[in-house]
Amino acid sequence: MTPLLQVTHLTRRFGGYTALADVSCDVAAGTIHALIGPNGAGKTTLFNIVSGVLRPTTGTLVYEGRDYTGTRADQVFAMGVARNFQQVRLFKGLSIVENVMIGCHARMGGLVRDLANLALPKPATEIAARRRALEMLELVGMGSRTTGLPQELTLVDQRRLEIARALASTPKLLLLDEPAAGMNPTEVRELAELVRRIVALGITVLLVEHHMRFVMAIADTITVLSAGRIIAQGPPDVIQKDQGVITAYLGPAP
Amino acid sequence: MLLQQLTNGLMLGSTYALVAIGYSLIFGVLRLLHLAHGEVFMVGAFAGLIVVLWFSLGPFAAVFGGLVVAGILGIILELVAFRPIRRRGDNYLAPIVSSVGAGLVLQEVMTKLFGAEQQGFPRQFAGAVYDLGIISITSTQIFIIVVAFASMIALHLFVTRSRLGVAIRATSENLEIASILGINVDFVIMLTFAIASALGGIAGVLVGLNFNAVSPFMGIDMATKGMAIMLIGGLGSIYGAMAGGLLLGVGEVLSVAYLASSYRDAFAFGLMIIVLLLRPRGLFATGIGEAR
Amino acid sequence: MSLLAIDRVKVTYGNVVALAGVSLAVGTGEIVALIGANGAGKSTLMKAVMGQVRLAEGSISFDGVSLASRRTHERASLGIAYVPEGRGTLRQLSVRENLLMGAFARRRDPAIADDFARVLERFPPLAERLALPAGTLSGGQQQMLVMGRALMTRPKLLLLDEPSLGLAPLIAADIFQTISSLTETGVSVLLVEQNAHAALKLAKRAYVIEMGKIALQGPDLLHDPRVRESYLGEVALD
Amino acid sequence: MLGGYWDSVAIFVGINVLMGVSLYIPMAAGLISLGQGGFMAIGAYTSAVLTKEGFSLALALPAGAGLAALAGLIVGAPALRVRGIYLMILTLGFGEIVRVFFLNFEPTGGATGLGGIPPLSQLHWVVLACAVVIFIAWRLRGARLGRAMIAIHEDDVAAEAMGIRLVTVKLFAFAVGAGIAGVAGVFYAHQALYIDANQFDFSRSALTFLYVVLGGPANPLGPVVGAVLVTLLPEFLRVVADWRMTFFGALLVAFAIWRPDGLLPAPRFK
Repeated sequence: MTPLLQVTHLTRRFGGYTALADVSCDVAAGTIHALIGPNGAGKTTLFNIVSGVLRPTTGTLVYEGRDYTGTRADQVFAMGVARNFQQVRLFKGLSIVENVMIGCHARMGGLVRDLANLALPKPATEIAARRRALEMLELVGMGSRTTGLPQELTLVDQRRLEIARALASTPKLLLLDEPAAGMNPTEVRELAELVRRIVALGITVLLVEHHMRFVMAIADTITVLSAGRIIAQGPPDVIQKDQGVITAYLGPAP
Repeated sequence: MLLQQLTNGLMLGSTYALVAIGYSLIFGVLRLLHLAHGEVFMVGAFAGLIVVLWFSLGPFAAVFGGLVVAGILGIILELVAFRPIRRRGDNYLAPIVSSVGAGLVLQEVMTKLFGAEQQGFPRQFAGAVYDLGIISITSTQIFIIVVAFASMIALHLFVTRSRLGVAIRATSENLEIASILGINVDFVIMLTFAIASALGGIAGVLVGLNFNAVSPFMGIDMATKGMAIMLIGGLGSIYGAMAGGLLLGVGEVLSVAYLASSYRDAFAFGLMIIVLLLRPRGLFATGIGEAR
Repeated sequence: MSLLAIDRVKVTYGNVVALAGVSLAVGTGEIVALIGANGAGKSTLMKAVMGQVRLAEGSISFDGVSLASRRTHERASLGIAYVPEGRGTLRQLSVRENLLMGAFARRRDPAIADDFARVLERFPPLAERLALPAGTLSGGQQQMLVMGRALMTRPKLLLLDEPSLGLAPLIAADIFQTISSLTETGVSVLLVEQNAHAALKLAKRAYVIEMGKIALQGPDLLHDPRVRESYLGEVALD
Repeated sequence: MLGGYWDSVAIFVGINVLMGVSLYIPMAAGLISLGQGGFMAIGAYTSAVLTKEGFSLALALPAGAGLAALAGLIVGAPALRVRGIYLMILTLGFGEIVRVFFLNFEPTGGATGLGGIPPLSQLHWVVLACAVVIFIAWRLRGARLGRAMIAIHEDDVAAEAMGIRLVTVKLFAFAVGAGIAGVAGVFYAHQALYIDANQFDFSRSALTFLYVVLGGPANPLGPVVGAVLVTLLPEFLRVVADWRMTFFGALLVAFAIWRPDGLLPAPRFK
């Protein structure tokens, strides 16, 4: 079976600095694939490239067998690749539900439909989007927090809200950038359950995470990046024992 | 003929440069579009006029008067209209709103004090005409060029040789790093306002002398051109503002001579659009202030 | 008495708790390491010491003086030099101007010239590039520049945030060598590092921070299995 | 009816309300224009010329609005790649170019201006126009397009990553705003009966900016309240009338310091 996402020979330079050097990896459909590595390894850069926010210097991206290298972020999203952000990026001027509804936008028709809707008291697409948004909030465990503004939430709920916003678009591939950052052990456990529930819906998850217990517990495959290169790839138990990985994290052993 | 035009253009351009430098300096430290800077320029022009009319002093005293009054006005504006906003967090719209407000107040107060009519300097200020064969130039024009270029050289020396001048450039590039290094950024911002405004005041007097006309509304045109020059030169770049100002001055004079004269006031924006198409970050891109 | 005493400091960003009651001390002439995962609160703690974030609770004192009412530039003048993550070179300024700005708070101290010469001696690559804009330096040279600039303040305390980030191993080793030689001049160092082994080797004492709280502290964490666990999560989640 | 003087005051209030909304819409998407006066001028001159040629207002009004909106698209296209201060100065420059153009364009009177414009701005048409644009602004806030605009305003990188087409939404906001300013210009021409280029200078654009930020840029009714207040206050307060600009200037500074979000807060939407 062809992988859902294929990244081949990806390189990204910023000025003279090489953030990613010849990175190749495949993400199999229906799995949880984790991307780990020390600070500055290039994980977020890879995320930004896969989601179309950044362009690669060289290399190709293939999604569902189709080359989409250089496609704009909004079009990548429309293909079914949704994401959250490491530094939470919610829309402060919109309510909690409205933030999730943004995720439904791609499926609500275009400009002509919009203009027609201005004249209708309760447009059908609007009602459907709101219903979907509430369902997504329920899914991430925020069914009781649907009104108010996102900045009134705790960081943990803000992260959940971002996941709900991404899910609202019914993506096939969900990119999660450090979803567990700042969470306590109970919250991390709840997050792990949520990610499993998401995969059970048929969504493939690619995540970047520093919380190792979380990664080791839920990932099917782990790719380890260090200084822009892949240094190891495999299931969690193999990665945990890899001497190169340990060195990358802690520095050369004394 | 061309040489004459170039001389006139450099003279005009050097006054533009002085105003544009002010925008760049202030943009540098505060990432702020100071929409009242044109009014500071205008108040400086009036200060110069008063020194001449009320105290019967010469052009140097007029320039000095414009410099001092505008400099003090700049400090007052920073303390009243900008600093309180910074203290209350970062709403990026608020300081722009505040500067529009300050500009409206200054314009009307000056209108009430001195009338809406244009006023001129006394006749003897026109100066002697020197015919140098290829070009003819008045003593006033020489005065303007000398003062404007001397001001720019002084500024250059200040920001490269003096401790506080380098601190202004450091603050302009990164306010947080500057404060980490022990620089009192509030003081530096105030100093920057004083210098930017003083240069604007000098320009006001020089433009007043050049056109022999001072009015409460003279700041508007200069402000819009100054902002266009700042984009042409690159946001926050002092040398970009100098180069952009001279380029615009020469360009305007040549466009009047060889193209349609009546469109000269739109020339700045035409030039701005061309430069931005070719070099989106201006002639001397600094890389500061890309966001927002 | 500690040079830097951080006492039960709490910092919040809106509803987000970044530091939940952290206490930490750095003695005179001591190198202290602060290690922990991304987002654990290391950088926030340094910013709190510099007065760049507001304390919700707790207090920080330096050299016996409470820092509560001091603004960032005043703290720098007291003798705290901070090298933030991502270095903070002033790219438009020349190398010389960057170094001299380090001594800004010392006004016209005649010893500045000596310190300038000493910094160039310590970092020869800088001496060859004095007139160049700092933005043209390589990553390693920029790290030297900001270290040199920090030394120009004649600090009592040096706060270093991830000095080895993005550097080649040899250059990183060079930087660590410099840090350890600094203490001979009596400077104290608080070091945030991702390279835990190097940091723990350098420091006499260390703190491990997890989610805004100090999880571990002590003099000999280098061989402590718990450090490794907090990085690699060898204990399964459920 | 209110009688001649108050009729005319009401019409000018309505024109300013239109101007306020014309800037509110692009500003909701984070696009600050300091050149709304330029779009107003295009609407005013277009309609003035057409009606003087004998065309009816029913044709001149859409023509004025359409040309202004077209100008909005042309200015908006390069403006998509810039933001913040670049956009402000770019739009300010556009306003100046329009002013200088009409100042020198002899077919529309050049520096002497254009007189003898038929008095066609009846109060009920102005009120109707205001009602329509306020309705649009209000409905936008609760619709897909309006949400997309706010999302772009808050964080355009995240908005694009959430599938929002920045180009479409920004151009729409800019062009609709320009079209509304064009409508305001049409009514202005047929009320003032004489227009010249300097009536549409930077201070016109700055006043428009003032309506929005005083009223509240995050609320669809903010620009309406702002425009009404700024226009009517000098009519009722003698002191204000004499020192109009000083009063509003000081008010702006005070608002910037103590109430930077304007009079009306953002509406709470569920």
